[in-house]
Amino acid sequence: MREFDSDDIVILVSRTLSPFIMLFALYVVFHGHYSPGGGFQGGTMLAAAVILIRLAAGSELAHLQFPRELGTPLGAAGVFIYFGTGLATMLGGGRFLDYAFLPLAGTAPALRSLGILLVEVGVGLAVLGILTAIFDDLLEGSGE
Amino acid sequence: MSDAPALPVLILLGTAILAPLVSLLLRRSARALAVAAVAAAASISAVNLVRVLGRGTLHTHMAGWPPPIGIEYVLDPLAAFVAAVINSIVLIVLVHARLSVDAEIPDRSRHVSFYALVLLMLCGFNGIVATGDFFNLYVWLEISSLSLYGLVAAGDRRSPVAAFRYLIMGTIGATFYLLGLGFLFVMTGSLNMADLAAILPHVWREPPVVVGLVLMVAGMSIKMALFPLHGWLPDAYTTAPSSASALIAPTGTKVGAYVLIRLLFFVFGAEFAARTLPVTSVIGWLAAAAVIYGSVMAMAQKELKRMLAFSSVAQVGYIGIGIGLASPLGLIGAVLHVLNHACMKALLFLVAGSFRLKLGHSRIDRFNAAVRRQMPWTTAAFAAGALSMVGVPPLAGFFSKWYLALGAVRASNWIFLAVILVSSLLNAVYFFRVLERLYMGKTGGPGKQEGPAGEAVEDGPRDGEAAASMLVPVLLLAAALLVIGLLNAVVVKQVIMKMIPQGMM
Amino acid sequence: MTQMTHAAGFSSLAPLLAVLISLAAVPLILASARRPNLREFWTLAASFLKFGLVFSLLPHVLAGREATVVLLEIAPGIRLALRADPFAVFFALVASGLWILTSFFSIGYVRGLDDKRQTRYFASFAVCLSATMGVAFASNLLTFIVFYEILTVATYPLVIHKETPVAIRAGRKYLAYTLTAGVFLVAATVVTYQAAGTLDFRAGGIPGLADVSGGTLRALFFLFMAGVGVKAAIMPLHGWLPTAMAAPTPVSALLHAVAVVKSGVFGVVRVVGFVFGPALMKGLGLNGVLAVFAAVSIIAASLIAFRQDNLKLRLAYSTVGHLSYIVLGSALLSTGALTGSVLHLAFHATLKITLFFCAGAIYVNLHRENISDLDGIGRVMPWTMGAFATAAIGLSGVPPLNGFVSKWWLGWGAVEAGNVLPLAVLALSGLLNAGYLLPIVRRAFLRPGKGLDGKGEASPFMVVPLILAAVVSLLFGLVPNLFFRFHDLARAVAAAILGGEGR
Amino acid sequence: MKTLDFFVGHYAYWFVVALLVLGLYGMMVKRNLVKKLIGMTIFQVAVIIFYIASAVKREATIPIADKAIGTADASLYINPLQHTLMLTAIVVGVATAGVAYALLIIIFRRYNTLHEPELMEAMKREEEEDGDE
Repeated sequence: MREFDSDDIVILVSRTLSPFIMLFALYVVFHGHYSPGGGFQGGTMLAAAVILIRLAAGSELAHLQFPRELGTPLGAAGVFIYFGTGLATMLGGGRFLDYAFLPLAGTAPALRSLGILLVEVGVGLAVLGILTAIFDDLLEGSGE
Repeated sequence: MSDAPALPVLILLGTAILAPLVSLLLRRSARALAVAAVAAAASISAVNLVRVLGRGTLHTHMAGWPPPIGIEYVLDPLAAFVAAVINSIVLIVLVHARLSVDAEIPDRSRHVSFYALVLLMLCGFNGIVATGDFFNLYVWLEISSLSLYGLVAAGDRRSPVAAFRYLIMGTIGATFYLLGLGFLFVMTGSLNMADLAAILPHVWREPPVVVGLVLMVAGMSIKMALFPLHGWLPDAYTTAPSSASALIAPTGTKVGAYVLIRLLFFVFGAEFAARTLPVTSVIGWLAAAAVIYGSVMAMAQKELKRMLAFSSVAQVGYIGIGIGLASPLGLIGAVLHVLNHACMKALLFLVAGSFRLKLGHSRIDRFNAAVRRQMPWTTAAFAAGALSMVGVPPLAGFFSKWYLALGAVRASNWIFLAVILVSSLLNAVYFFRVLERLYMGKTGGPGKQEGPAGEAVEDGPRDGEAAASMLVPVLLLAAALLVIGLLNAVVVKQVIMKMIPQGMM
Repeated sequence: MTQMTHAAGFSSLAPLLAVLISLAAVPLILASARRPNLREFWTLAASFLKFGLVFSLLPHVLAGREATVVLLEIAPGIRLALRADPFAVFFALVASGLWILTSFFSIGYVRGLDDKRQTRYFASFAVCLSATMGVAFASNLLTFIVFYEILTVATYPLVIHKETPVAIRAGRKYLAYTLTAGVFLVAATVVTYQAAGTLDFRAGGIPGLADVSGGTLRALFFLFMAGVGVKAAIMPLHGWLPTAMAAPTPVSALLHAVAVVKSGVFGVVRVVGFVFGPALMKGLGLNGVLAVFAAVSIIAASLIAFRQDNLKLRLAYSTVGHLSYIVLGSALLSTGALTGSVLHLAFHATLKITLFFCAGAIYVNLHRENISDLDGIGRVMPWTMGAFATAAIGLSGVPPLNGFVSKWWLGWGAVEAGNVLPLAVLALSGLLNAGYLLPIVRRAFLRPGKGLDGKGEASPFMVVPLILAAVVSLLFGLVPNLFFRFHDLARAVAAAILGGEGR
Repeated sequence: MKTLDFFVGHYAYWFVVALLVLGLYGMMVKRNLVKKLIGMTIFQVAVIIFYIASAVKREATIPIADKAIGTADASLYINPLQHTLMLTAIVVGVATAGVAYALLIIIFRRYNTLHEPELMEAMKREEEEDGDE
């Protein structure tokens, strides 16, 4: 990479900010199904938090927080949570993503709420993973 | 299975996601997974086709939401047919792909993503074909396009540039489509195809509807590489890995054609698309130009894959002419040509791939009789494909031209007739040029030199006939050409006749 | 693969088998590439079987029963169907019969030159014969096209057989002409189907065409002629034929004197008699146009033939002329003329194949192609040149050879049609024929030869067939109805065309 | 006056049109691939704005069930469908941009330029090398 002059203040600020951003991001994710927000937005915020550290502290440090190898698999895993939910409903005898048929205990409305929550979480993870991966890939090898 | 129409999509999507995860644990599993998934998808869509023909259109409502609120997946004969064709062709090509991919993508770690992309692309195609919702179609369109860009970029040194051009053009197309869809949505408040078909007759003289239709048609014309919007195609097909071009060429443009047919004849209706607002005739004339232009350009090419790419432009033109006729015969010709051209182009590109692997190049001026002596069966299959392209009965290629010609005469459009017939002569010129070299080229040096830059053709056997895994698919397709040709009446009567929409008669 | 309809008992399968038999021989021939004798055995077996099958159809057609095979439906409403009407059987008999002779001759020829690519040669030959049978038996235009195109493609390897630059150029020219013709034929067929709603050949013309506007019909007719006229080498569409003489002589002999070109004229007669029909032809005055083209071709070709020093080229141009005899006969549309043209289809074949065989024998034996080098060869190759002389006389239309019979009928037909001009054309071309063929004989026998010491006849494989061909020509000249009742068949065809079915 | 209303009243759409033209201009005319890409993004954004603009209603609030308003009268909420659609469209756009940038990076590594004429030049040179190799 371009040699990186890490500024203590910047690192300090971003280190303090990052967890709160993540917290708010999680809030957004988990509120997706009955108020503004959801997986995409929350995931983007999570990614923002991660990328903030990368910008502030440079890759070497940042990868201690979130190793770059994690990006793509996390994304795949996220999408798979989403997909798996849909599959589960099919196994439960319903249509794809027909949450009411989740093979779990509970009334249909509860199951719907749970199902969409699962999906939001999946989407959130996917967005986090993929955005970070894109950031890393674009950064990788620039310069050297 | 209530989800039957969506099932291939789901299977392919799931496998595409799983492939990277699984291959973290066991290496080399990607290809097996891909083949298995595509095989499953192909067999399901075959079953679906039979069911649709037997019991009529299949519907499934995503997540149990009924349309027009929910997204509906619909398999009518047209969709089922196209899906079956695409899936089975891709299956055949994937069988052939192994050696060729190993050779042309030396970096093994990239194979996983290659096969994942193939799955995503096919998933997107299936989605486009199966969905009953125009916005959903847009999403699938972009999914497939993105994976196409990736596949193209996996090719030789120049491929990323071609891929980037393709990306720019493709995005313009998709965005036009989206914009046009926006106009329709504003006017009708619905995105569901059946719903739109019901609402449009009341509003279809409104300017926004017309604008919307034109924009959507323009966008899809870019996707199906209709002359003069074909600019991205030749470079993309030429520089992509052989197996990628063998995957894209038979399927990609066809899907664009499918969307056009769906939009023009099933949603707007032939009456509107042909008489009220003569979109189809514009398409027809452009297509006629495409046929001539593509064939002429193909003559000028020195590189086999590039020649085939330009001939694809021409062949898309045939489908366009069929659409342009906006008559049952035209539709029959177009849809039958979707099948025929898929088989022919897959065959020819696969042969080009085998040549690249075996000889290290696919440059026409370097072919000679040594090639034929080295791999007689592959060459014979190529000859069969070439003859079919020229339109020698009883091979398949003749009959799509036959129906198109009938349609042109019935519409007493003599220029289309002339174009269709003359083009088969042009095909003859550039294909016999290759055949002549393959069968009588003076064997100067040995038939194999080292390949163009960016290709590692060293690994893999270099002499003798192509390996079974490459030979069998090729011969299979060659045989298919003859069978389809002889049994085309069955296809036409049992399948295509059933998909002619009301109001076209 | 197909569902047969057993309309007329076993015999209904005979046409199909006749088509398939030589096709079935192809893999065997390819398989036994290493063992020439076995390979040639397959060829001969196929040729004899084919001939037998066709011959078995003869009694049926003479009794007025037409064997038919309906294969699969190739396109909605159009079936891939074979029908053995008199004309078809007639043509099939000629082609398959002469294939036997040619096979023997070919063996002598290719071995005499110990050719490298004999396997491909025999294989393509077999395919060509299948296609020819298909053309003969085709019961509708689409079937006709299918086999016509197959014939086109299958002949290509034979034309470029020598793989010399000349041969390759000849191949290109051949493809350019014939593929274009195929395209025109397809166009014509499409239009016909739209206009008439059917493509089945019907003696006396397809009824549906009657109520189509004259302009369209004229255009349609010229499309058809452009389609079949190329193989029939009607001037100015004859250009490929002389060039195609680059092929080995047996190929020229069978394909460019019998199978290919004859399937062209066969197509002309089919179109004239079985698609348009006499009424339309006369009504639109198309037969006049056709007749003029034919007459011009006859004279012009004969004149050009004079200037050729290469023996095969001279024969080629003479072929162009004689093909136009047949076209002329079909254009005159009178009983006699049609009989004559159909007969000429067979008789010109026997005569011309004799001449080509002779040319081949001379080439293999003495490696001479130019007429100017043929001085005195009559002394070393008496049998060959004797046969040559016989055939030459026959082509000039001198009794008692069969050439006279067909020409007689043509002339008689011209008179019937109340038109004397064709008569003059025939007489003149007869003289011209004599003029460009007999000098060769004179050279061969009367001029002293050079460098012929120690040379003898060619191998019996070649001499016997050519003598046979000559003898057959003579016999047919004496008894036109011999063996095959050619004469009756021809009458039947003429009657069918002019008087609708039967009679 | 009326025409003025027409122009002012549809300001959002004129804005969209302007963006569309701008984006197309960027893609077609600019020689630098990155600029083409920027043009492409503008083009997509224009369409997104077009959808959103078509969702607006006078005196309507964001489409979240509000006790105070109740759900009886749909005209009190703006149409949420376009927003959800465009959410997807945005994601598609991001993905496309991601792929495009990845491609650009590869291109830059191979040819050390993103300026189209130079790129063509370099590729033509390669072509010739292949030709006489």
